[in-house]
Amino acid sequence: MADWIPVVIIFMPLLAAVLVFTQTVRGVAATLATGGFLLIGLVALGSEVSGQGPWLTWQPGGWPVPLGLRWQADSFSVVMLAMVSLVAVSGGLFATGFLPTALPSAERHFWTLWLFTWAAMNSLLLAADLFNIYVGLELMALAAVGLISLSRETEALQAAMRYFLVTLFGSMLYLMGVALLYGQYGMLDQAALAAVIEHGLANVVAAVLITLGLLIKTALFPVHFWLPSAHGKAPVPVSALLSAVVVAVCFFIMYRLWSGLFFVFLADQPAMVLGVVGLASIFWGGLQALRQQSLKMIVAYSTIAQFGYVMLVFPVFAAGGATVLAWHGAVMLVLAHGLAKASLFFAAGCLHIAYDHDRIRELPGGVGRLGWVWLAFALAAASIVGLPPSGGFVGKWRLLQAAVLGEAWFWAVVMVLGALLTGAYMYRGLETAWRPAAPAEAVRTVPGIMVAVTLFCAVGAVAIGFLAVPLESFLGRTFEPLPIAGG
Amino acid sequence: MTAFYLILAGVILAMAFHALMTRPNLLRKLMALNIFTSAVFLFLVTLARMAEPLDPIPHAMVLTGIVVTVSTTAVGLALLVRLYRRSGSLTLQSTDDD
Amino acid sequence: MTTLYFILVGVLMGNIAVGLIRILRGPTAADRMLAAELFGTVTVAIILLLAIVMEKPVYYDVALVFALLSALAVVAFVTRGWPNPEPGEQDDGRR
Amino acid sequence: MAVFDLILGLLLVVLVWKSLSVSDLFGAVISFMAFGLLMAVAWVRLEAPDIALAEAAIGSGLTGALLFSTLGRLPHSEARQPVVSRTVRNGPGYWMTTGFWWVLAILLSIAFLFSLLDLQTPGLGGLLQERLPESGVLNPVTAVLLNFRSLDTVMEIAVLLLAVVVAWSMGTVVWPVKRTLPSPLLPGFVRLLTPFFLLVSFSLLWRGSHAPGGAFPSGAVLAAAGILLLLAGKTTRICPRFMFWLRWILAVGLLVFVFAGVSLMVAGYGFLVYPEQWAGALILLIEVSAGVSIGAMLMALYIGGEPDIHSA
Amino acid sequence: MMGAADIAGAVLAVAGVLFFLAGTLGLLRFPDIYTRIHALTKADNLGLGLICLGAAVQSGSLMTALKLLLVWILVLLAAATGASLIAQTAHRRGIRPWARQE
Repeated sequence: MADWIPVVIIFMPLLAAVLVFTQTVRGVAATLATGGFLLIGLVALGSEVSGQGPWLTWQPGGWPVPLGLRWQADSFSVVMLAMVSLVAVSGGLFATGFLPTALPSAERHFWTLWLFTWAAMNSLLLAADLFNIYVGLELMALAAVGLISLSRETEALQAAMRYFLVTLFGSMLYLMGVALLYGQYGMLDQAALAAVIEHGLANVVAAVLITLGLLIKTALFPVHFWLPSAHGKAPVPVSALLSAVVVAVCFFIMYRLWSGLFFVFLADQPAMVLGVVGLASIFWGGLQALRQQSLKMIVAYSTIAQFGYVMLVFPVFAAGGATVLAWHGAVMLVLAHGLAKASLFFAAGCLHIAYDHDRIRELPGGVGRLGWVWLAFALAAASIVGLPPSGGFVGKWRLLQAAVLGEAWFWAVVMVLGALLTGAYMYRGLETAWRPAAPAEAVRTVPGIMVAVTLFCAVGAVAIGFLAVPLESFLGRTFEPLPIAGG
Repeated sequence: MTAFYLILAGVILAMAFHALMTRPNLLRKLMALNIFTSAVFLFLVTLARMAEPLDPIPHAMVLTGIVVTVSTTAVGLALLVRLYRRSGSLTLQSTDDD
Repeated sequence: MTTLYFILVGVLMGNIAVGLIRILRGPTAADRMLAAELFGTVTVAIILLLAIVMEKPVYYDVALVFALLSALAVVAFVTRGWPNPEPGEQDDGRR
Repeated sequence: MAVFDLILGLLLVVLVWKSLSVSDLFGAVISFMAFGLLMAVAWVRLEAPDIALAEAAIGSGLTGALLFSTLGRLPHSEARQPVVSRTVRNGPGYWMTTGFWWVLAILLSIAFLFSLLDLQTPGLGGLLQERLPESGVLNPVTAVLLNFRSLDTVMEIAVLLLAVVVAWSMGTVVWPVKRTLPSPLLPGFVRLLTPFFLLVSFSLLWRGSHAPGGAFPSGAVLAAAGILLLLAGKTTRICPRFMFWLRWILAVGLLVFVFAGVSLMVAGYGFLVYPEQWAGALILLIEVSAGVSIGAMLMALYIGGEPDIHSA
Repeated sequence: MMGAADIAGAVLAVAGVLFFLAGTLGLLRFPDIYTRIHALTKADNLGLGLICLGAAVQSGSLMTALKLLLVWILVLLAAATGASLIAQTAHRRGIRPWARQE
């Protein structure tokens, strides 16, 4: 395979970040250039993945697996890379309008941190080596801490410190699990380990520790408390990036492990536990979202709920039946959620610029340019709730189908109730749109680029529903969680 | 005899985990996190020693870990000082935290 | 021969334990820093003895780096770390 | 030998207990530094010379200096707060939550220890011995870091650079630092010691290929020299031109590593695949640039913010 | 076999550890900071010097002997500077030396 693809995908954002840090390139230009290069890389990667079968692997450093490292890519990672790039570029464009008005002081360092996060996510989406994932997680965590603390107010610094402690503790649990696996088998590569792993106390404890570490980073029910304050207090483009893709990448790693390396354990207890975690996240996130006063907090809590929803893919896997359908559902759900969540945060950002607050009770109705913002909010909310024909609907529908086919009736009911709860708290945000508009002079003009980006992401989330069929053919008919060992 | 260090790592893990959860002072939490990290590294190096020919892969992992830990600790301390200058306290008051 | 060295290392470890008492009881911050300096010197000595026992001259370089870095700790303490008390309060241990 | 392990283990546990629960924050920091020192003895005991070097240079040296400068920035009163304030201690449910966390901590470590009973530890030492000659360096740890798993090291230098960016993004620091010196002895002492620091740093860097050493310990020793100069008040006014070059020095380690990998890929060998005849030379080039920039990065991390050259 | 160098090394090491004991005991027992600095700086460093000498004698190669001498000199430098810095700052901070109350 072309050796240059992963190198471009991972090191182009890193190089751009260093160039922006050394003040040789302006931030916006670097982000757009990186987006362009990544577009080329992703098109090449997509054609290779659809051409040469589900899995591609590369070996940076050229050494075979037990000694050396490995990159791997399948259709899910291509789709995730595309979403990450889309959200990163649109978030960057949104920031060009948002930062000068809301956070002029942050502009100097925003772009370097933004590109570092992007590079960390790309490297995590391609990594196949457990220790390499640890270093990638640390890179992403540090960049996220920097981004959250950009506004330098007290709550933002407290949120950044809380996120710092929690996410580093999560990384340490993850590293403990990896150390146990290395102690047991002397290997760090996912595929090589999957070939030799079998039931044993050390492996089960390692799986528990790794999953606990990743649950902390995906902010699911028992360990979710850091997310609302972090995503609520951070600048809007940062919250969009964190909610839409950073949490999604952590889920991606957990999915990669539980569908590949630990699939042999998934039988019923672990799947049940992961399902219950998902269930608790759905209802806890939903109920909390119903109580929130500020729009951004509703959207932040909905992240917990939606990723609880996607966790239901594991009990459906364990129930047997249509694993391919469940896989497609999870992929579509994560993809649609990413774009819709970014659009919701962008909309909240536009309202914040317009009315200088986002408390739902006092938000007047939207008119003129803000009308478009509310349209985008409605489209994104439709995709999050899962109304046809949006991407969210296709994802939830596929998941529901798989649950019904696998006779996992309990989880099917949970899915339906979860969707209703999502509808409830999304409507709370939406009904402000029909209030009478505020007098013109009380509203600050929202830069056009911000409204355009908000609309673009919302339309993207809905468009995924229309593109479901070609997307699913790209994802592939067979459920191939792992490349052949030592490939 | 090196198995003793596994038990030692387990004990230090427990103490650091407890302190990380119960101490409200942020500087103590950072130190507890550092000690927790050192315990995990102690576990890794003991594994390296217990492997038949001394296995240098965990040594490389721990070296990478030490550099990552010192950079995260430095960021944590810088964040702590900024937080103290803004909020005047070394603890996270509002919600209970992990 | 090696048992003798291990007894000596055990005694040096005893020194560290004694230094710990000074940390606990030490009235002023400077006493605690002296204990830290003691730890630095004792660690260098222990590493030297271990190097002799294990016949690995590579550990002499570890001792060399420790010798360098103990200077950094003391200077960092005196110039930055020494908590100077508020004007009213005398930091000579009478608390 | 067993007695030595027992005493070392006991001391480590006591030091951890002290650094986490002694009421005076300053005593806690000193115990934490002593813990770092004893960990270095543990690394020597477990025959990990590279880690002992890194722990000595980075763990006890730099982390200690960082903690002292942080304590210096906090007022004296903060250092003497009780571990848990009186009101919290006899508040409702304090003992319940502490007990809860103790139970969880013990469960975590018991599960961890039980899982160690049937650990086989096969290890990759044998495989590595066979492939070592092809890696172009003799020291196995440097071979793993810079050849077999070079991607980890690239990402780790990126983490270090990112830490500097995050520290700079949090605010600026007044530069040059104007502090009253405790005594004229200090500048003289530092001027005398700096050549030793540089000598040891470059010797560690040069030996990285065939003996324990390499970019990280030498970078840390270099940073320690810089910090000593800073503490001795040897800071001069920086012209904007220097700030521009400082950013490039910070980034050179990562850039050289990535460009080496990319140029090897373009030359047809594959990303970061060293051809045998140049492996040693390439690794040395990467290590020198990484060592220098790691020294600069750790120094920038110690300063803790972007030097604001227009302030003083 | 116990060569002459080994015996000399062992004797020097034992003497070194004894000086360490003396220094640490002083650190514990002395009443105020100034006297503790004396104990620590003088006794411990001499102890370390003897151990370095013992190691140098046993190492056999001149290079390691010089390196160990460098270790000792560096520790001496650090301890001497540290001692005077701490003493001067303590004095400026108003820590009064201990006086025997009759």
